[in-house]
Amino acid sequence: MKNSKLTSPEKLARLKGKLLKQRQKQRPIITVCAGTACVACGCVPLTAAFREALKENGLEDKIEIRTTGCHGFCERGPLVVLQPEGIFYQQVKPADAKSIIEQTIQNGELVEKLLYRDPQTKQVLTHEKDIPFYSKQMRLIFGMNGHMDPTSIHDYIALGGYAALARSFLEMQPEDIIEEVKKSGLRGRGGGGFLTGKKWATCRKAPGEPKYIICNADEGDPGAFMDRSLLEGNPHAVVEGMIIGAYAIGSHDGYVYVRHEYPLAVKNLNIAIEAAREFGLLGENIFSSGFDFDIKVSRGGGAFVCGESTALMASLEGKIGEPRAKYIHTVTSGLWGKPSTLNNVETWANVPMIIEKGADEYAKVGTEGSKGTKVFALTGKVNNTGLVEVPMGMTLREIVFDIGGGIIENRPFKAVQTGGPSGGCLPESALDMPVDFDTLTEIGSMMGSGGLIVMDNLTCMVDLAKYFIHFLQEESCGKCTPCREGLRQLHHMLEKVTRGEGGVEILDDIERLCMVMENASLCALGSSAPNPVMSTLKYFRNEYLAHLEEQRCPAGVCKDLITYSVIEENCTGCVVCKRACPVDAIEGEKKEVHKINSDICTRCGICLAVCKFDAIFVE
Amino acid sequence: MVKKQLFVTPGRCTACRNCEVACSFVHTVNPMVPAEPRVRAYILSETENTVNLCLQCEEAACQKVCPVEALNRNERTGAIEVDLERCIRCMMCTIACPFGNIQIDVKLNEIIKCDLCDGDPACAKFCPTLALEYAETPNPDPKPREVAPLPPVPWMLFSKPPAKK
Amino acid sequence: MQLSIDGKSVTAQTGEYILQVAQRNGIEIPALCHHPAVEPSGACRLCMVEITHADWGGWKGLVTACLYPVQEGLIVSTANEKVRKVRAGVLDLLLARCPESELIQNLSRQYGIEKTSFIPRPEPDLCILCGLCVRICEKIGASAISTIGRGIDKIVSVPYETEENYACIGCLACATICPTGEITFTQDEQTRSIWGRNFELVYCEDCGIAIGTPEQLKHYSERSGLDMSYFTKCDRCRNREAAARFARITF
Amino acid sequence: MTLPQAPLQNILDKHPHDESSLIMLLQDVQEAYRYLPPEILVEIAKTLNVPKAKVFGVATFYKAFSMEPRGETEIKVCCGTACHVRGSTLIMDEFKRTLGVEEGGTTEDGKFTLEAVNCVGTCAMAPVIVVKDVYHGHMTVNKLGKLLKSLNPKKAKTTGAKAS
Repeated sequence: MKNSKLTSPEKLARLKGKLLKQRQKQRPIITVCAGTACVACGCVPLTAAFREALKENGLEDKIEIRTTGCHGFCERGPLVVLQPEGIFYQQVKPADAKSIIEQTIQNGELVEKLLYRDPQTKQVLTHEKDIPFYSKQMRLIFGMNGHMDPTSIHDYIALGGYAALARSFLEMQPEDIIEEVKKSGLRGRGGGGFLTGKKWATCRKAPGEPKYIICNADEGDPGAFMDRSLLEGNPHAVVEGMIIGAYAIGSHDGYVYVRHEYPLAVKNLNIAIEAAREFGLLGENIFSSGFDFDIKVSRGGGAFVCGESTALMASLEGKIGEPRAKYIHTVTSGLWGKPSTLNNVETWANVPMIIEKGADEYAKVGTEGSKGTKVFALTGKVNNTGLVEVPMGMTLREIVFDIGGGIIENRPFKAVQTGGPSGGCLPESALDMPVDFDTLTEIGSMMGSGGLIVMDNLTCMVDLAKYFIHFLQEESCGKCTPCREGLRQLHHMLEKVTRGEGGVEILDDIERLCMVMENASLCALGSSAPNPVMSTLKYFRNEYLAHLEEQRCPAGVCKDLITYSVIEENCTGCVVCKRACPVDAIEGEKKEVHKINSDICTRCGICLAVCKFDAIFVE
Repeated sequence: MVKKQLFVTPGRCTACRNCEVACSFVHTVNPMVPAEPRVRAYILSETENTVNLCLQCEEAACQKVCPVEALNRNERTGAIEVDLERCIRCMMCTIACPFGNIQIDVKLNEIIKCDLCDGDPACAKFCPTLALEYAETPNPDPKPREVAPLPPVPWMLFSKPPAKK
Repeated sequence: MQLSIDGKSVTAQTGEYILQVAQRNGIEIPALCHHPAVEPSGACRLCMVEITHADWGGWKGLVTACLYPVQEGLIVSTANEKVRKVRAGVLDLLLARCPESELIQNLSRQYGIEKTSFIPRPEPDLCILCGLCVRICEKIGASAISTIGRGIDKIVSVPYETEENYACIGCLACATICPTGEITFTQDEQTRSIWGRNFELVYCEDCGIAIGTPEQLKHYSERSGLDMSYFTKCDRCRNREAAARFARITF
Repeated sequence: MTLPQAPLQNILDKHPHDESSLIMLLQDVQEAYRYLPPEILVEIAKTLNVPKAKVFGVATFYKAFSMEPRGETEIKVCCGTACHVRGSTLIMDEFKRTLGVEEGGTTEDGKFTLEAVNCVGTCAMAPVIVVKDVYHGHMTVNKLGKLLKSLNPKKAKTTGAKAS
């Protein structure tokens, strides 16, 4: 591409106009979701099949195939949306490519079996916008994903990308940008919920050069993947946000710290940065303003604690990712001891929208203290898993039941875990609470990065608390005593509970230890580590008591407290379970009712997993 | 104002060891564990005696070698002082000093050196011959003077003056 | 500036930390990972104190005294019930980690703990992972030791090194600074041993007492810029020799 | 054992020689050699002018690095929360049993390394495993057997689900 540099905002506007014209010509478009989940479900061979089918029908030049970032409805992948009509096909196999082209594209008929059927109403829905999973959302950040190829800067510009950047360079002073962000009420989406504008203002004023801009893409919370999908599906939004931030703060060096487990995100981000450089949006003299800024991408080494800002900075410096005390804030002394502004991916992606629409418009969405939308990763025992973007203040019930389509197999809802390992488990009584930063903190959880893990009656809350403590024990950096030793002991204690040992008194010991960890730990990993335990103790104390007083695991999870047996009426004597049992604990010949010898049985659960007749009973 | 300095005039020294006793006395915290003196008197020959104590060098080797900045100059007195809190007893200062004037007190596990008694050196006060004097300029013609009697120091009985080499 | 520690008004300089100021004023705060020779790290969490301020609208918080910078009007409580409770909890955990450490036993006793209420670590050593050894080694410039691994499996160790490729200089600073005595060394007439390596010794040219290891003296010569001739004799021999030289100088 | 020098030189040339490149360098070495050979760590320490102990500290702190050679095929079992509540423990146990290794272990023939990872970000398809960078969602014990067979037909015959 020769002389592609956009030396002025006018040139950008002209390019956009040109691109839009091109786009109008090229309809219709087959968009195939190529987020990681859809890739896993086979969207790559699907895309190839589409190309093949187009070729066969001589349509290569008339129809465009666009592989896009995550559409969010990962449960139903691979997803295909035919534009401009917005016809939504789900779970599309390569073999379906031909019928889609021949039936729908050429003849305008729908392929019935690929359409979405609402599990509640059994209604067949044709268009993306009609599906409750989408219709209840407000996709301000994620909306673009379905309409663009994340590796194409042209697509981004055609959809209005970098217009906010142009506006901030053309019409605004750095102070105006900060003022605008302040006014928008944007709060950090990484978990803490600190006011972004305030952070920027302090960093701008902090003495010391150079100043650094950091994008935290070390999305470590298990059960959260919105940052990954943003980087994979719309990396330019993050890049644009960072450039605006850099201009506002007066920084020339940006870093993106991406999690080790996200190779596709790294790839797409690098492509985006390269393209932005080529177009003169990164590098020296952006828009001929004399302002320089560039971004480096750094891959994490695989440590949850590096999501903590000071540990992340240590890691960027090439050191062991141990946090340090933040009595002197990182906006004053961060990376290499210099003023640094760190925001997470979603926060940066919000910035262009605020500048483009204006703070007032942006602040119309959300609640008093929490503005805008929030992307949640809705997972666990819920029908429609995936990424959902909703305005702040929507209730958990709306998210879990209306968008999420309720619990798998209509089992009873038990809890929803918000905020990852540092968050808490909320019971049914909290379902009608509006979801925003302050409410969640009030009821003993936190927003965190926005993971929502739904649990049904088959989840044991003690086991879940133990799971989180085990996770944190593995991920603790080991620097400070309360976190390192406290997690070790807390894990011991919870193991005791899952074995039904220790008596009710152990709960007091657990609470005392939690108090010490909360108050004495060095960083947020340690001080919030007790949250999963404290919140389950608060809302599900009866489950702890069942383990301790009755030696019973109500959910049938804790191995030491359950027995496996065969339901005789259901057993057909197929010997599948017998063959699968790793310890030969199942007796009975073919066509005879089997029996589980509970002395040998290790309660591994394989028989339950392999039985096709629901003949294994756990108690 | 001209600063006072600690002057040593070896020719006047009688190796009476008053300086050592005085030094040890003012630096002792626990009377059961008397401090080692920071100043040493030597009988070199029948006619030659001298004392040796820290010169508070301008570019001090001890200071250069210390890895933890535990040796700092007291700007008021000009003395290089040991910050025992910071000191990690690596002993490198004791090896590096070309004059052997920074040492370790093994009993107390403390690095010791002359600190000019915070601007009032006891050794000079108790030197009867002005071999040690704390003044702006050395007294050109000293007469032996009366010094205050030193308190009894039983431990002195057990140590002999160092033999000449 | 003025601040208040346990009701006592004390003076401090900008850039100082609470612990420093408290210690200077004779207020004792226990701290295990703190040593003035190295940068504070806030690892042991024993020096927790409660702070508040007239302007903070009643907000109080626990912070580590070793790392919290002083500020005008700060109100610090170093021994109230909450502080003692948290410190006791930390000590209880440390005692479970190092049940055999006398230092921890004594400190715990001061907080009313005779025996840990937790499960003691199997095969415990005396290491409380205060990190002082690593920090002092870095400060000295050898950086021969590091924490290895993370979380509950973290240990302090030397990386596996070859004979010609060894960073430890055998200076013993780590053993000296170790508060619990976990880092040990031996020395006889010929060798000094630490971290599983034997060092030769350099002796005083005159009296023959050992003054260090060749690696140590070389390292110190390089970092101070002093010639190797500065590192040949013990202090006592130097002192005597210098005295003789001085006697012959006429002023 | 002598190690091929060529990849190391390429890796060293790719990054600026200062401390902040350390983690990226180690990542590339891990990819090229499937572990961090000690002699290479020493080399990196020299090139970057970073103390060896620090390099070892960093290499052992981050989970992405291994000090032992990893198997040809890495099997990553996601143990994130969403996978946990949808039964990843069972999948993990089954892998341990069929491969005869513990978490983080490598089979004796050097073919497989079994690893627990914390969330690969495809929670919607929980439980998930990642084999050779390919994601397998909605894992079940049955699917697991088939997958192993396809990866290593010989081995799977001798060590079916029954292996101890």
